[in-house]
Amino acid sequence: MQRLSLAGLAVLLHVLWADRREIIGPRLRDGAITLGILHRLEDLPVGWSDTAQEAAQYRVVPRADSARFGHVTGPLSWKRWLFLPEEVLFRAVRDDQDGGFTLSATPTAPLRAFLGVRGCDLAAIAIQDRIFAHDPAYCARREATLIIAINCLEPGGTCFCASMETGPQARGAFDLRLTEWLDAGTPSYLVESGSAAGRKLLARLPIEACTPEDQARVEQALAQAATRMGRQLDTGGLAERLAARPGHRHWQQVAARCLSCANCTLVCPTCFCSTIEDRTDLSGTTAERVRRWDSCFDLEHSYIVGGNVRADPAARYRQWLLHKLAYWHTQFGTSGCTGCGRCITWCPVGIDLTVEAAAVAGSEA
Amino acid sequence: MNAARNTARNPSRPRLAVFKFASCDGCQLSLLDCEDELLAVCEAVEIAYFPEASSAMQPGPYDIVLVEGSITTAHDRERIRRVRRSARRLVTIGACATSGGIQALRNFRDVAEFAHLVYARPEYLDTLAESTPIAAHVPVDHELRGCPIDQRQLLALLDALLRGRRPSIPSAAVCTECKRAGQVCVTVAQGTPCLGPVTQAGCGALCPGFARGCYGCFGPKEAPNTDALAVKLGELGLDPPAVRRFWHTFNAGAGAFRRAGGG
Amino acid sequence: MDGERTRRIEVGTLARVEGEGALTLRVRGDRLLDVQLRIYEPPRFFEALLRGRDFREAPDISARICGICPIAYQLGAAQAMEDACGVQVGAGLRALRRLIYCGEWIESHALHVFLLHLPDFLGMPDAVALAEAGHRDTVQAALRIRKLGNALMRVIGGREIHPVNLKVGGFWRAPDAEALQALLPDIGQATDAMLRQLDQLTRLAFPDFTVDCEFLALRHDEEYAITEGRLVSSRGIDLPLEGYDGLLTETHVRHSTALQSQRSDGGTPVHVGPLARLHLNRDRLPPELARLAGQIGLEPGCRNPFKSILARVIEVLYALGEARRLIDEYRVPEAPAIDCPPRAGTGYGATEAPRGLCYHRYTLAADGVITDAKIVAPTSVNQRQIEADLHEYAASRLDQSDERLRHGCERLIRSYDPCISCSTHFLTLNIENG
Amino acid sequence: MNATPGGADPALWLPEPWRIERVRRELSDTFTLELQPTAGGAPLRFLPGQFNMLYAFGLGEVPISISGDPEADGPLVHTIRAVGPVTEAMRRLVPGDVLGVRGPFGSCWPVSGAEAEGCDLVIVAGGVGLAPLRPAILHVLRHRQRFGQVCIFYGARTPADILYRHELRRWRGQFDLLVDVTVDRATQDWAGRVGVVPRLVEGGGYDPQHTLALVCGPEIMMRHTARALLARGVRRERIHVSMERNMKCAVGLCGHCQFGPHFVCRDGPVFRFDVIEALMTVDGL
Ligand SMILES: Cc1cc2nc3c(=O)[nH]c(=O)nc-3n(C[C@H](O)[C@H](O)[C@H](O)COP(=O)(O)OP(=O)(O)OC[C@H]3O[C@@H](n4cnc5c(N)ncnc54)[C@H](O)[C@@H]3O)c2cc1C
Ligand code: SF4
Ligand code: SF4
Ligand code: SF4
Repeated sequence: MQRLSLAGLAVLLHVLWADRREIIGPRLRDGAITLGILHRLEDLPVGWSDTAQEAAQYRVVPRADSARFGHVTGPLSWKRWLFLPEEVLFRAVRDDQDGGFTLSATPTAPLRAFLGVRGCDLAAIAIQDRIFAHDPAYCARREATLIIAINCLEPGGTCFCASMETGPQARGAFDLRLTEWLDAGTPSYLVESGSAAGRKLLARLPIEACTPEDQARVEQALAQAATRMGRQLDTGGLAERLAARPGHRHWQQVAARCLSCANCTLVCPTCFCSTIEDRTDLSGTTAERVRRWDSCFDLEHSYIVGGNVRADPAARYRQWLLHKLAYWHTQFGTSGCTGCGRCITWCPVGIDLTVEAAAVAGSEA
Repeated sequence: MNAARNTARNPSRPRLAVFKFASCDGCQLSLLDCEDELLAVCEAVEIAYFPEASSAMQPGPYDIVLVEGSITTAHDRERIRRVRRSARRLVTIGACATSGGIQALRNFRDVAEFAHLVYARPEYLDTLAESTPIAAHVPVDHELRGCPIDQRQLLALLDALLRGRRPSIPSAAVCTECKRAGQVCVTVAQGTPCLGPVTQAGCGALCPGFARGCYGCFGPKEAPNTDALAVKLGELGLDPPAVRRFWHTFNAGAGAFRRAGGG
Repeated sequence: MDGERTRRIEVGTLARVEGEGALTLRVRGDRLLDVQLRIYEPPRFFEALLRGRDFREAPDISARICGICPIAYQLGAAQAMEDACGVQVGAGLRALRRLIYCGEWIESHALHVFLLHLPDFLGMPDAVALAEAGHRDTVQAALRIRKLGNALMRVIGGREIHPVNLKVGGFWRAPDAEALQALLPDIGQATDAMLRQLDQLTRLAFPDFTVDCEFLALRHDEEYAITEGRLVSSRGIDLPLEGYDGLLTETHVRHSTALQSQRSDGGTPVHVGPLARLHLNRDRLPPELARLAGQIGLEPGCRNPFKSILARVIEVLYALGEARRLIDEYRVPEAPAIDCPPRAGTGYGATEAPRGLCYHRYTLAADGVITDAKIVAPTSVNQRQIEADLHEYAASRLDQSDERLRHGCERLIRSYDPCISCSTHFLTLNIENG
Repeated sequence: MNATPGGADPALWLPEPWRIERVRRELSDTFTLELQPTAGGAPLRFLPGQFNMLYAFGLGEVPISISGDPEADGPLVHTIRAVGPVTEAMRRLVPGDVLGVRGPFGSCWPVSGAEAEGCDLVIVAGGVGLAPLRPAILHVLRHRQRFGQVCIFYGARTPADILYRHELRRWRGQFDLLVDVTVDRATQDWAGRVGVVPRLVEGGGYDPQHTLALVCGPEIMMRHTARALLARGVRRERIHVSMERNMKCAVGLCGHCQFGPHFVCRDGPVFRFDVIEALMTVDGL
């Protein structure tokens, strides 16, 4: 572990820019800490926090210090730069002579760095890596992305990464990992590398040595943070209990409140459903296939000739929760939930996954 | 001469007609607003009847008929039947045609009183007590929502009809477009009342992009849970009359919004 | 009735106008019996359905009067509400309003000039025919200019038809300066495109026809009036907006199909629109544009309604120039809107819609509920004038063939760019046949 | 940058153009296409029960089972019922036209594995569900000696809806096959059975203890058939059914075809009944 001063953080950004990487990181926009392209150092949300999240409730508030990463997960997740909200998968041109057609796909993969990826989101990226393991465009973008993670010392009101074992320490496939440490309101950054690329990068930064005490303080703070989660989810036997209760009356009770608006699925960093639209230009000679984010809350999602499998919104909520917390284990060997809390915060009517899951898991019928 | 002009190039082009009922003209203007595609559209279809744009008005039958506006007079009630008979495919465009439009607010009031408020000699009015959508009178093949409709949806629909594809008209909520666009939810982050969660997508989540709540101009989505959202609107500080007015604007005539607003 | 044959000249559906209308001339011998501009646009009762609504809803609701000039209604309503509440927006927001209105002028005027009106002069049914008959450049210029106008509306308002960003007090969100600046090259191209068309437009043949009418428009101390001003006329009227109701009366006359506006004192019609504006505010144009107006055939005092196409051309150029200036000077305002707490009272608002003066008056209760509304669309004002013009035009041309006369009358109507959909006051008569 | 996923397949989304060689009208709304790759090249290797994604230029892509002989080097064969815009458009295709093909995808009928060796086979199909079973039947006929009793039970709505009529007749003529056909509604010229397919499995001289059952048809028909098979004593894990769900990607990443924990495109379409039995009883899964 080493230390990077605030000026050193600036060097990090400049080095990345010098490498022609687009830096995606936290920015204050429209009353939220969203993710976006950082053009200058000041784009970081200096002295802003959003940790006081609640179900259907999000506000940014000023902090007393000048922390850059003194917030948690906002409305956007990193998936929009890897699994794009909308993407052309191929274009096709009809050949006039023989009625056939020629297809071409040109996935673009700009060089990028993600700055400030938290434990929950790092886990989410790992999950999507597995889902999209064969998707050429995803893999190309993933390949071109450098990940700079950040440890969480101040969890938010809807966070429960500790329950899901994805945080508050960022673990897994990062290139660099930072911990923002405030001394009298001024931040500096403890930094570790997690890959060869990370080590190379680190070598170009003005790092300072850091003491065993520093290290101990971070570990202690992380342990502390784990006890301050706004939410928790008892995962013991959860998947089995949920899967065994597709007929539970609670599904209908949630459906009475649920808007089937799909916000929960779209903010979730692991949700991967997509739909396909094939279309042509007006002359009919060129066609393209577009993939865009879809959701199991959409009626059309379950359409087959003769009817929609999940016409009842209760069935759609059940699909979401069961997929996330039960079926995902069978499909990908992990939970589909990383405990980031977004689906709780951004559900307009405050439906809380931890509460609903506990309600179904907690009683038989 | 015009007929010759239109058919000379490609006699097999599908024939398009645009009819107007009670409306503001905005939806049909959307077609003329497709500056980049307009000439391509004219290559792909024969514009056989479109009085707003052309004085060459050819009789039916037509392959694709776009109908704007709602039915508010006895005369129009008859006219839409004739239009239907001339149409192979009839597409209603916009909130007026799909739900009765803003003028359907009369459905909850006394029209005679309305007429007196506006006109000195209301006895000359030929007007029905209700403003009704086209589908209340004749079968409709496809509908494009919105007040006004979205140009991209219009072009996509024409393209789909020309190719024989199922038009991709989403039935999901405005929220889906808001999230894809990466916008910040105005309800959760600002406490702004928004009808997005129960309104059908199609506009690209325009209003939240301008930091205001959706006012529902695309009408109710499939399975809209208006009760649950009404509770939320109350929590956000709208009093009951304000909640009722919120439901009752450009799609007040659409079943779910009508009921939600107590109509 | 008996003996002499009655000649009827009919246009069943007026084309290339917004909304649905028809025209009937009845002639007996060498006498023009009457001229009827019939409107079969069904009534939509806007003023009635605004009653009982919250004052903040008026801009969005009244916009739906017309999809072609929604800003005229959104802004007129917003300003009337601000007037009622006794607040005024600052210079920055005012400039932004003017800018989006320039967008509406550009798209609406370009639509009319090239796609609706020009085909008349060239004997074509529509713009597609123009394009096919060797005028593709012209049509493409029109599309380019409209696109820029619509882009202005979209960047500021969110969409070109019924923009979502205007509200009482200002805007929901102020546009980014970069987004507006990105339009500057397009403004340049649109201006060039317009200038390249001047030649052909100046060479158009205009019927020799002059009407002794009273022009009415807004006039502003400093600018060519668009979003606000006093009421002035070519016969010496100069009133604040509050004077509107005394100046013009709307009557529901038997022979007409609409509420008609006329001077309360003499019962005479007034003419609103680009010709009126140019007549009354020529001195507010940049000198080079005023000069250009003369060069292309709009001599000061021009009262030939057929030449309104030229007035629109000048106004497009003006709006393009204004747009450029306003974007150059644009600074993101501190707040996108001012507070506008409701209070009991009456407020007035009027703007210059592309088709002419558009007037709003609302009365509010203390809690902001609208208790009374009056909206007068420009076409509603012009209707009386159009009929008068038609009368004069046709009466002196009864020797022409039906076809020719019909065509001339249609052209005359179209030169007003009537927007029948803006028909808060228009209504359907049970038309007697026979 | 580190630990990036490997194995990206650049052609994952790209349908390959195949040219239609022959079109056979089967029924009023059902037809069979025979295709060859436009670029020449090898025939498509597939297992009975697998499917392809067929792409009609600019119109859309639909999952369609492969209906040809898995061991013949002939053309790629698909039997399709026109039910919506894409399949309608495919019905209008003529020889020479080109379709895009992605595949083959999915699991297969376990007819070539050890578990089928020496067993009695009960093959039950409803409607166009016979199409996905045809490759299995052709395989069985080719290797007839490996199996015991073979019964083919087939149900159609009306006599006019009987798919592969000539083939069924030929199979029926074969002494070592039991072929039994029923219709829901008879017409005058119909002398055969009337009634639903599940009833057929009540007959047939197969030995339930040593039977492998393959079932394909509408979901409700498969449920009833499975129940009838169970009632006769066929073991749960030896019944196989083919599921249908909306499909966009066919490779387990679009989410549409989820059926409980399963992706129908990847874990199915052919499932062992015991694996999905509980799921099949849940509405809206
Ligand atoms: C594994 C599998 C094998 C199949 N094999 C055959 C076959 O051999 N022959 C045959 O005729 N049909 C088969 N089907 C059904 C066939 O896929 C649908 O009939 C077809 O998708 C309908 O498409 P459409 O566009 O014509 O109709 P639409 O009603 O317009 O369907 C719209 C879209 O929804 C999806 N969709 C609709 N129905 C289904 C469905 N049942 N399954 C999956 N996606 C659907 C498709 O993406 C389709 O393009 C199979 C389905 C599956 C899942
Ligand atoms: S399910 Fe909710 S808490 Fe879990 S990862 Fe998704 S959005 Fe985050
Ligand atoms: S749980 Fe909440 S966010 Fe998800 S669909 Fe229901 S209402 Fe929308
Ligand atoms: S967000 Fe809602 S009100 Fe706004 S344009 Fe879209 S559908 Fe209409």
